[in-house]
Parts: sequence; C-alpha cells; structure tokens
Amino acid sequence: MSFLTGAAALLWVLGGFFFLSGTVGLLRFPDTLSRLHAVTKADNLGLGLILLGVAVHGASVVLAAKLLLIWMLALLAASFSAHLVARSHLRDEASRDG
Amino acid sequence: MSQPELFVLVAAVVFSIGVYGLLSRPQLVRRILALNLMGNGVFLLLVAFARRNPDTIDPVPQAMVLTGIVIAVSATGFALAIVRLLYRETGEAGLGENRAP
Amino acid sequence: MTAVALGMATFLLLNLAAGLLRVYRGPSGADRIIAAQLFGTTTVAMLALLATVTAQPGLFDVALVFVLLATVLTVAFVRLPSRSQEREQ
Amino acid sequence: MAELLGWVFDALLALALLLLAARVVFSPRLFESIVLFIVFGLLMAIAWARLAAPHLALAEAAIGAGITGALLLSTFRELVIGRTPSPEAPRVLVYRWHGLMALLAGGLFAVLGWALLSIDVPTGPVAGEQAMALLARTAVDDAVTAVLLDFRAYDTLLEMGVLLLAVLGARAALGSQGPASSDDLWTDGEGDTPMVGALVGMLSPLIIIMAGYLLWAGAYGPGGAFQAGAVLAALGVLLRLTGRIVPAPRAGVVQRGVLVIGMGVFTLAGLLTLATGRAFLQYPESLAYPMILLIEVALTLSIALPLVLLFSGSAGIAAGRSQHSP
Repeated sequence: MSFLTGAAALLWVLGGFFFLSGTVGLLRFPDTLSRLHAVTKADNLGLGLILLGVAVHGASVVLAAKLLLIWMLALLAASFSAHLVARSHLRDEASRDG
Repeated sequence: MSQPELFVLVAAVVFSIGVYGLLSRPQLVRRILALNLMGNGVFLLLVAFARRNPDTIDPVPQAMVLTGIVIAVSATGFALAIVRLLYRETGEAGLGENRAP
Repeated sequence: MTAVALGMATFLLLNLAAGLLRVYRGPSGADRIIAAQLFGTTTVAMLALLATVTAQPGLFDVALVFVLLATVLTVAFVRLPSRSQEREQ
Repeated sequence: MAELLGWVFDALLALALLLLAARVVFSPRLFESIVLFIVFGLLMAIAWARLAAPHLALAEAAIGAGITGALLLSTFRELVIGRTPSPEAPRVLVYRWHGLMALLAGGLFAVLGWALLSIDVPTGPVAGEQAMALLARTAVDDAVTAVLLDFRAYDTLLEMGVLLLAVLGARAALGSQGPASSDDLWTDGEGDTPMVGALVGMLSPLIIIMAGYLLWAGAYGPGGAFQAGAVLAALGVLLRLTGRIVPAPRAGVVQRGVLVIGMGVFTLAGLLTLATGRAFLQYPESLAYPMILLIEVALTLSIALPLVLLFSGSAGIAAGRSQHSP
C-alpha cells in the first residue's frame, strides 16, 4: 500500500467517524435545534474528508476540482437548509406559545 | 445469490408492497406513492435483468427505464392535480372517509 | 483499496439506516426533514466512494446534481403552514 | 474480500429499500410517508449505481431530489392548509378484504420471483449486443442516448406525448380554478429572508450550467435531454417556491411553443427522413449528429416546462416580483 492510498484510507475512516457522530447526534440530542446543529456540522465535515480521500486516491486535478465543487455546494446547501429549517421551527414554536 | 437475483427479488417484493398499498390504503396521496413503488419495482426488475450477463451492459432496458421515469413523474403530477381538485371540491383527500361505514 | 472503500460505503449505509429511526420517531416535521438532509449528504458520500470502486466517473455528476438540488426540498418544506407538519393525516 | 463486502452492501441496500417501501405504505402519518418516499429515491440512485446504470442514477437524482419531493410536499401543504381539525376522530376505512389483498400481493410476489428467477440467461445475441454493434455506425458514442434518440426514437416521441397530455390533464383539473395558490406563501407575513435571494442568485446560474453540461455530456456518457430537462425543471420549481415565478391563468405564445417544440421538431425530423425515402426517424449518416443535437435541445425545453407547469398547477407561468426584505 503506497503512501497515497494509505492517506486516502485514513481520510475515509476519519470522515466515517464524523458521519457516525452526526447520526449519534441526530438520534440522541434532546431537541430539534441541537439535532439540526449536529447534522449540519458533523456531516459536512465528514463529507469533506471522504471527498478529500477520493481526490487523493484518484490523484487527478480535474477530479479534485469537481470534488471541491461538490463539497462547496454541499456546504452552501447545508447552511441555507439549516437556516431555513431553524427559522421555520422557531416560527412554529412562536405560534404554539402565542 | 448473485447481485441480479437479489435485486430481482427486491423488485418483486417492492412491487407487491406497492400493490398492497394501492389496494388497501384509503388516503389518495399514499395510493399514488404506492403506485410509484410499483413502478420502481418494475424499473429495478428491468435493469437487474439487463445485468445478468456481467460482460455486456444492455442499454435498451436502461433507455426504457429512463423513459419510464419521466412518464412516472408526469403521471404522478397529473394524479396529484386530481387529488387537489377532489380536495377543493369535497374537502376530502381519501376514499370512503366521508361515507357511512 | 476497493475493500476499504466498499467497507466505508457499507458503514455509511448502516449509518443511514440508523438515522431512519429519527424519521420514525419525529416528533416534528423539522426533525424528519433534518434526517432527510443527513441521508442526502450520506448518499453523496456513498456515490463518491462507489464511483472510485467501480470506476464509473459518471457517478460524480450524480453527486453534483444531488448537492445542487438539495435545497429544493428544504425550501418546499419551509413553505408548509405552521404546525401542520405534526398533524396526523 | 471486496466481493464479499460488495455482497454485504447490496444485501443491506436491499433490506433498506424493502423497509422503506413497507413503511411508506404502512406509516400512519402522511408526512412521514412522503419523507420516506424521498429517501427511497435516494437509495434507488445508489441501487442504479450498483447496477452499473449511471444514467438512471442521474435521472433519479434530478427528478427525485428536484421535482417529486417538491410536488408531494406542496400537495401535502394544500391538503393540510385551512383544514379545521374535526372534533371526531378521522374515520379510517378498513376494507373487508384487507387480509385477502395482503395474501394476493404475497402470492403475486411468490409467482413473480419464481418466474423471474427461472428465466435462463440468454446465450444468443441479445438486443443490447445488436445495439452495441449498431452503435459503431451512429453519431453519438453513448449507448443509452443512441437507443433513446436513434434506435428506439418512437418511445421518446410518444413519451413527449404523454408528458404533454399530463400537463393538459392537470390544467383541465386545476386551470379552471385560477392560480393554484394565489397566496404566495413564501412570505407568510414575515417578509422574505435575505438569505433566499442569495441562494437563488447563486444556485440559478450553476443549475443552468449543469443542465447545459448534462445535455452536452449525453453524447458520450451519462446525461442527455431527460436529465438536463429535469435539472432545469428543478430550477423552475425552486423559482416557483421562492416566488420568482408565479402562476399565470394562461400560457403565452412562447410557453405554448416551448411545450410542443420537442414533439414538433421530432415529428418534423421524422417526416423529413420519410420524404427523403428513408424509414421514419432514420437519420442520414452525415446529418445524424446535428439532428440528434437539435432534437435533444428541443426535448430538454419540452421536458422542463411541462414539469414546472405540473408543479405549479396552472396553465402558464409568469415572472414574479422579486422580493427584498427592507
């Protein structure tokens, strides 16, 4: 196993760890907003690490650029989604109390 | 069990679940979902069949399924439009809910 | 190396299956949509790994389409009227 | 090792698909069913990837993530909005033949599974191999695109007909009642959030570029008119959801033209080939590539607009006012 494949494997395992923590957070955290926080942060870090691993394994600049684009878009989507879902959740809470 | 055989079995079970849902659920949107499950079962079957010979990938079933996916989504859109019309006219989106048992 | 990638993909699939419990439990619609987002991210990661394993570069395009359209579902969800998400149908 | 792991992955995937399908049907909450159906679509994309069908994974991604989910959620929205909870519990109808149906569905499964597994793997030349042999003579390198637009172009032509009919049907059902939701609920009293403008501004050009890329990629790999059209339609859905486009009571000449241009160009190409003494839609070799490209562009537009109209539930669409929060 060369250095690159070893690095890729290490990155994948690290990414898998963040996915696992995201899932644990989704299942174990007590309320909606903290679950949202767990999923948005941990998962996208995990995705980034796994994509980085794929890029290292592929060892091609074009592929790496594409993977970077995928990750940036995933971050974009995650932050907008988190904002919108949190906002709609707070609105629901307000209408329930009010 | 080889990969195509596994997915052929999945296709058959998904199709049957779809049939059961289509026949037994009174909520119309859920019936539409069940119909889509049936469609996905058929698609899976066609593509799994195309995979039985591992050396060649048969493009014909894949093209047919591609056509099928677009037709399924247009049929779903049409069916949901009818459900919305029914709801606007009657205030119900299920079968039999407003009738005496 | 193929084995490591496939093992990771299997691990991610298990992760996804565990997350289904949150869709089952809810309690609010927001929780279910959050879980669906997690599944979307997981699917993208699995597609990238499978693309490496099976040498299907087309799968990277699939991942790209998934992340491009990931927000459509959320925007559709936040247009639901307040508190309707929990109402039984 | 890798083979075993591949098998384990497939088995898990199969199990998850079955679990999701069952829960879509059996869940007591419609919202949960809808979310699970969307997740089912995600896993179907993985299944297509495992079955070496990246075209289908792409179509599933574009349609499942972009259109089906939004269509289901907005129907759900219309079903729950303004619904006054009735004092009596909703009566759930239990059919008398419930058990029999389950039994029949199970029997159907058994027969299907048995029949399908006992079909022999063909040893002679299959249709796919013939298509592969013919592929050498066509203008495009990708087998699936070649099948769709060359060998089995009839399927695609008629599919456009089905799509058009679905739009006309939906319009007949909903169009007479004016715009589906005149209350454009994005704002719901609070005003637009500035984030939405930024989101639409960033995503729209990227999605359009992606659609163009997919259209171009279809000539030699996964991609093509279907996927490009579905991605464009998803952009339309996003714009519709954020109030950038609004339903219109009638479609203008341009929109009607776009609705039929796919079928029109396709049929015209077929008639031209007939007029020059060939079979219907048998392109002359020298013109095959430009003809297929032209048809693909027309198809992309004629797939995208009907899907947006189906989502909007109206006869036409119009540009909405852009909403900025103060």
